[in-house]
Amino acid sequence: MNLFASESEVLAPLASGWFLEHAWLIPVVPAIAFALIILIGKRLPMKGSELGVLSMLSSLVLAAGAGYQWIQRTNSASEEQFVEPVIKSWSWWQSGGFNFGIGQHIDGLSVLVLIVVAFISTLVQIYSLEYLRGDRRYTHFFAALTLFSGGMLAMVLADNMMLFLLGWEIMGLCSFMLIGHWWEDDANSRAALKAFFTVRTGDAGLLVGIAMLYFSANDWTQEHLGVSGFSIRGISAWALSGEPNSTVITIAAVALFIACIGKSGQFPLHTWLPDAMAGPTPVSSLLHSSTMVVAGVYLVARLYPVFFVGLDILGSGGNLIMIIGAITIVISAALAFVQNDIKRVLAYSTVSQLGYMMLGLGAGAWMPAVFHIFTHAFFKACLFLGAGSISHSASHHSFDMKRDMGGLRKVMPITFVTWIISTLALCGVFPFSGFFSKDEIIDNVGHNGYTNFMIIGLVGAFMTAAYMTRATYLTFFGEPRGASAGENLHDSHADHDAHAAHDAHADHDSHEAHGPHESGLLITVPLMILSVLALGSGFLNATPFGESWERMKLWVEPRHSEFAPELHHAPFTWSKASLSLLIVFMGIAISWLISTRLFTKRDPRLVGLTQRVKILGLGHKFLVNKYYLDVLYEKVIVRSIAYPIANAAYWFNQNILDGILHGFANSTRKLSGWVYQNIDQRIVDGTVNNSATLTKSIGTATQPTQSGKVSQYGALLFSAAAIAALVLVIINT
Amino acid sequence: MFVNQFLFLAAVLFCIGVYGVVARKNAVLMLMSIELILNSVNINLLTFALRSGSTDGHVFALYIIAVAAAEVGVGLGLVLLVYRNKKTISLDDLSEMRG
Amino acid sequence: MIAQNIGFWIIAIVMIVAALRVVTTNNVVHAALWLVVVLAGAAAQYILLAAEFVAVTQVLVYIGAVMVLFLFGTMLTRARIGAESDLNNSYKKLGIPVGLVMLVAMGLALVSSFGDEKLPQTTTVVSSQEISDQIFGPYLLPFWALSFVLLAAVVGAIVLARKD
Amino acid sequence: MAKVPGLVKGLGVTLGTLFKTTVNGANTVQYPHEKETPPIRSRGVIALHQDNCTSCMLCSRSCPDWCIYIEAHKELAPPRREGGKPRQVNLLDRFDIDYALCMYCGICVEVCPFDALFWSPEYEYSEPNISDLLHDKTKLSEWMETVPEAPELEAGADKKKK
Amino acid sequence: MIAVLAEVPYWGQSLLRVLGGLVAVLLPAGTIVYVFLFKMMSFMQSRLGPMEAGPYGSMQLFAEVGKWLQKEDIVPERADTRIFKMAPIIVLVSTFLLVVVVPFGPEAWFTDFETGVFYALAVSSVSVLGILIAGWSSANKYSLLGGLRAAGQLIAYELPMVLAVMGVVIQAGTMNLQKIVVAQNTGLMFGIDAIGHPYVISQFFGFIIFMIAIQAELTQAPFDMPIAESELVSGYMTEYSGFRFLIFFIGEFATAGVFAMIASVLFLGGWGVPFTWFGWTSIDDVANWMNFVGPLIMFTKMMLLVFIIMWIRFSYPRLREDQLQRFAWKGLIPVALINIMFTAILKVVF
Repeated sequence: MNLFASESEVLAPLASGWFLEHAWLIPVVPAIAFALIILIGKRLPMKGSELGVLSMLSSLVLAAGAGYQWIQRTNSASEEQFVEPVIKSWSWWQSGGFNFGIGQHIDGLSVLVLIVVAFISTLVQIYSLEYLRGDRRYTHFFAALTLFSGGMLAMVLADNMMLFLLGWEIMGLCSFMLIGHWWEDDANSRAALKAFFTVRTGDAGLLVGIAMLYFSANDWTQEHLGVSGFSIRGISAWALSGEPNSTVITIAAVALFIACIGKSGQFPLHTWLPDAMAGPTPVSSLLHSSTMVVAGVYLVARLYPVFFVGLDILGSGGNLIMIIGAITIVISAALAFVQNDIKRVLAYSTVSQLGYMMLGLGAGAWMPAVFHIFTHAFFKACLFLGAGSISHSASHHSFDMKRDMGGLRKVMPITFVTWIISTLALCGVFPFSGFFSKDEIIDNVGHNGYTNFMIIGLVGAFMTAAYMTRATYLTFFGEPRGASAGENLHDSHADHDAHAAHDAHADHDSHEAHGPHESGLLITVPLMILSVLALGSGFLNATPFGESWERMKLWVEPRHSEFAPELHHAPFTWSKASLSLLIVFMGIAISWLISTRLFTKRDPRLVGLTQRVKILGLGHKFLVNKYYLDVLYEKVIVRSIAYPIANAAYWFNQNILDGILHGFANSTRKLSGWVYQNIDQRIVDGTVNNSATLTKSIGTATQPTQSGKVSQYGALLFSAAAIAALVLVIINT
Repeated sequence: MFVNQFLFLAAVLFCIGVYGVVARKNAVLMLMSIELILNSVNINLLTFALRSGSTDGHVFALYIIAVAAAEVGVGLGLVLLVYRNKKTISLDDLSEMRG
Repeated sequence: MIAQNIGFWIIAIVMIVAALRVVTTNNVVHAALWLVVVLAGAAAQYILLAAEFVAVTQVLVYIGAVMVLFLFGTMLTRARIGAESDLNNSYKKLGIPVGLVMLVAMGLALVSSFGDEKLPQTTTVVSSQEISDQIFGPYLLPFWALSFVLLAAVVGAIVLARKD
Repeated sequence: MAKVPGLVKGLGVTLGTLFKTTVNGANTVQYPHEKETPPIRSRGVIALHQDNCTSCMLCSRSCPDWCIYIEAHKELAPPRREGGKPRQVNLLDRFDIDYALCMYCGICVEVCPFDALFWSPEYEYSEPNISDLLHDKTKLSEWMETVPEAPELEAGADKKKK
Repeated sequence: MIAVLAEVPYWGQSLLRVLGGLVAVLLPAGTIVYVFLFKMMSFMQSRLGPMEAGPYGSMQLFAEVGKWLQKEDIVPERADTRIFKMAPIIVLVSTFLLVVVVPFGPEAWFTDFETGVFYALAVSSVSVLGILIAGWSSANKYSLLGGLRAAGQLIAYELPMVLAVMGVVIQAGTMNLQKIVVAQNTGLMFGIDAIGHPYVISQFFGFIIFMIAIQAELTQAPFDMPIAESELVSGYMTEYSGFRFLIFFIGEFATAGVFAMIASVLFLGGWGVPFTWFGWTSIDDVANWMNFVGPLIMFTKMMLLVFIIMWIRFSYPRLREDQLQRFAWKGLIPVALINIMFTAILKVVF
């Protein structure tokens, strides 16, 4: 701050306001609500859910106020001026020279994510009121959901890496609790454990990265900014100062990025995310699609200078973030084709979209990537909640598209319309929001000179359009199947996942009487709100319509300064946009044709194709087995570590130790036989007897030391210590 | 006052405590001997704190007192449990670990 | 300083006698009461060492809580009135040489290290504020750890002592 | 917390009594200075009506504490009718009640077939010396004076003669 | 100490201190016994109490003391004689140690202890030891049970007491009792300085907890399970007679007085009146006559608090042992912790 004292005196003071200054209240409200729900939730008329919803609503209001005032703040700044974030910091605790602060860091990015998180959390909580009604751990569910929001908001607001880490870990914990919400089912607790462990693997990177940044940046930040090396602002300035050793910052950036890989489900640690769909659908919608998983992306965007310098973004050739992002886009999109579970399709789609964000960040397209966080949150939450709505009201708690869905567009018109809007947004069809963000990413990647990655992005767009069309077709078109057709096969419940077994089930048995139907208002209203946003939120940064429409860029993107690297934006050209639109429409059309033929008309050329053509079959199998990554992790890595060591130890035990013993015994026996035969009997006897007596007497002599009496052991210990001490003293004097 | 007079006092208490640990077979008495040892340590800490003019020794002495309280709580819980199961708290009778 | 020295020696002798009685007496409750004397003497020594806060803590925690716990423990395990015979080990004589050797070793070390060094003369006691600044400053982490130790001890003691 | 109003009410009762006592005086009586008359039929002390006693020993035998001591001898009394045989009567030598033992159960009074024992409400007969609590027949006869006239009985009931 | 006394030689000061301590302990104790135990309790039971010895029985206490002193000092045959004789003295010593830190005026106090409250809590816990060994050494199972119950109760209620004091310490920012008095009499209450800032208002829950805790520490009804006569005869005091019983008896009321003094220091402003009444701004301005008026003010406040303690004692029936423990661990301690939390938060915020 002191660095720019002279400049800021010249410039007009930036507007601030109560909401910005007190933004730290935003996470505090849910945290208090969490404590209250845990303490008294069960005694409240609505089992504590009202506290959760209320706290989220007030957080939303606070966040919206902060957003409004932030916009005012940016408007009050001059054109090229760096808009200072609103930073407040208090000393939390200190130990041995370390000062751990607690505080807020509000800038465009955090305000954006705050609003998204608070908004989606509010809607999801309202949605959960209906979706989890009657659940056994209803109160705990809302407690965990509220704590999750508190953690995420705290992380977003964090002014230093320790607080960031705290929020990050709270989210991890809540994710674990919520995935395993119906832990009675073994699969769910396994999924929860898997998610936890996989993410923890990445978290090691976060710890390493934070520690490295602290130790290398602390001196500089203390000297120049007067803040500790945990401060996000300090680290950013340090990274851009040209001061840091390039190796250190590269390693730190890679370490941090490993954490992002874990949290945001990037290749190769993406395997937990689809499994995490075992949690209740609102959880999937909130945590595993729109908010928590973007934490990794947020970390990259937050500490962008570190990655920018450390990984040489905008330099020649690709960098780690881009490569990982690109791989993730393609492989997860491919996986989405072979899933029958609608939530898993959406999960892989999430992974793929997170890959887009990473790709954008890696290619220097900061603004489009952040904007994609914003738009993606709305349409992906809408899709997930739509899937939940289907399972809740139509498919009898099943998520299997092939068996229990189909033809639902007639019975669930609202869900259908919102789903279609969100799908189009996801595919990036003009003028839905996804177009404005995703296309921008692809465009900017190309503009910044990464043509190969742009092509991968386009391929990804094609695949996205295709698998979403497949999923939509299977769900809403064609003939109703299974539960959607009104079949209530109780024996099939056992095959379903835990959703069939959860407690709400009993309340919904009434549905069996009247088959699939539209969901209630508590479910459809959030859907409608989200779909409106999925449709319209893109216009906040609608590059095609010229500079004046790029409001988001004005508000959110940090202008080039000591705290933010200089970035360029690709000029929008309709030719490129129409190319990508064309690709998207091709994807939709091809997929629609194939889906119609395969699923409805049962075209003999397509049905069973994978069985007939060997190469396709292999590919299908490869995809169905998720590239054998789980096998790699569980069977190969774990076993290769565990088994060989165990086997080696066993072998060593069996062959070498036993061999020595046996050999020793054998040779002794032979020797004694030889001795017996060859030496005079009396001498032999004497020897044997003497040795036995000797052994026995040694045993008898040493036996008292093993008395099992504590005080005797103490006596031995102390006398040994005393003698040793005496010897030491005598030697030294 | 000499430094050594306090340190000697602590040393004497320590040795008496050691004797108690060795000589006593009643579990409660053994715990008491351990308390003697802990107190001699505290005297040392405070002496050195005064000698060096810092307050670190005081903090450690307080921590030792707190840990001793925890130790006695758990220790006596164990003694009660042993008494309930064996009807004795003589440590010599608790020699299942005898070799 | 003379008064303090006299005080020191009186208290020290009382402490040593009491400590010897702790390890030699034939009655558990008497041992506990002698231990109280030692602990109170230690508290007095702390005051001589300008550690008022620690001394008061010693009285509060040791005499007020730990010793009461000890007495509780002995009384719940049927402490008898009068002498008991089997409080000592059969090899208790072993303790005497052990203790003496340690004392000699420590004494030699102390004499050679500190000789006749004197403690600085102080008139002010260490204020509790200084100690609290230390505890809630550099030693915060141990303090937290300690709080967990205490919590664990509470839970552990309850678990151990419960009948079911 | 639901118990708090009751707790406050309890405090109110004691405080109210405190003020009431201060204003109205106590319900108790300052004994040596003022005395309350005990109700008739109070069990204060047992009185002996010697003339009625036949030394039949019923009271002594029924006493749970064995605190009644009776000694008597036989004498010849003049005949009731002229020229008759002289009667044989029992004359009391000793009739003692040990009030250090007596538990005031009143069985002796109930069991006496000749109405020789009476309850007197007199209660102030404590002694500095325990042996003085053994009341002999003179003392017991003196108590007879303090026995109040029994209230009027119902019509047709047997009247106890004094 | 008061300036005049500075001239007195050290031994004279010590003697005066001892005398002062005796007065400060025994005078309130005697007053409490007469006013509350003899008179107030009788009046609450609609009777007059002792009336014979002296006018309105005012000499009754002396008669009782005389009676106890001439009674035989019986030691049970199988008791642990030395410990049996020592136990009541430990209890009384703890009371005398307690009064040492109580300030009675701007300069009228025995020692200036920086950690005064802490010290008071520490030495008050010593009496547990006396009670416990009294119970044990009597060689009587009722005594032992009473002693164990008393020790359990005293430990259980010492925690809420310490925690309740913590709130005051946080608010005053010192553990020195004199400074706590000054802080209360110089502080402002909502910006009004008419009544100073007695912590009974801002620490109301702390005050309630402290009063309940000392009620239990003194084993007064409804917390008199340790000496429950219907099951334990008289608890740890059963075997005591003569002047040792007198020590227990006086000790109980002396401790009540001293605890009430500490409570009035902590919560009612101690010896002081709000300094603004006389235009004082700090402890240095306080007029010298407060050294003599102060003890009287203190005595008044103490009697008020003892009145509350005794009033509750005479009104409520006894709690059962398990109710008593549950009340401490599940009721008072959590509330005290919450009180500390709120006090700390408010202290930081304001």
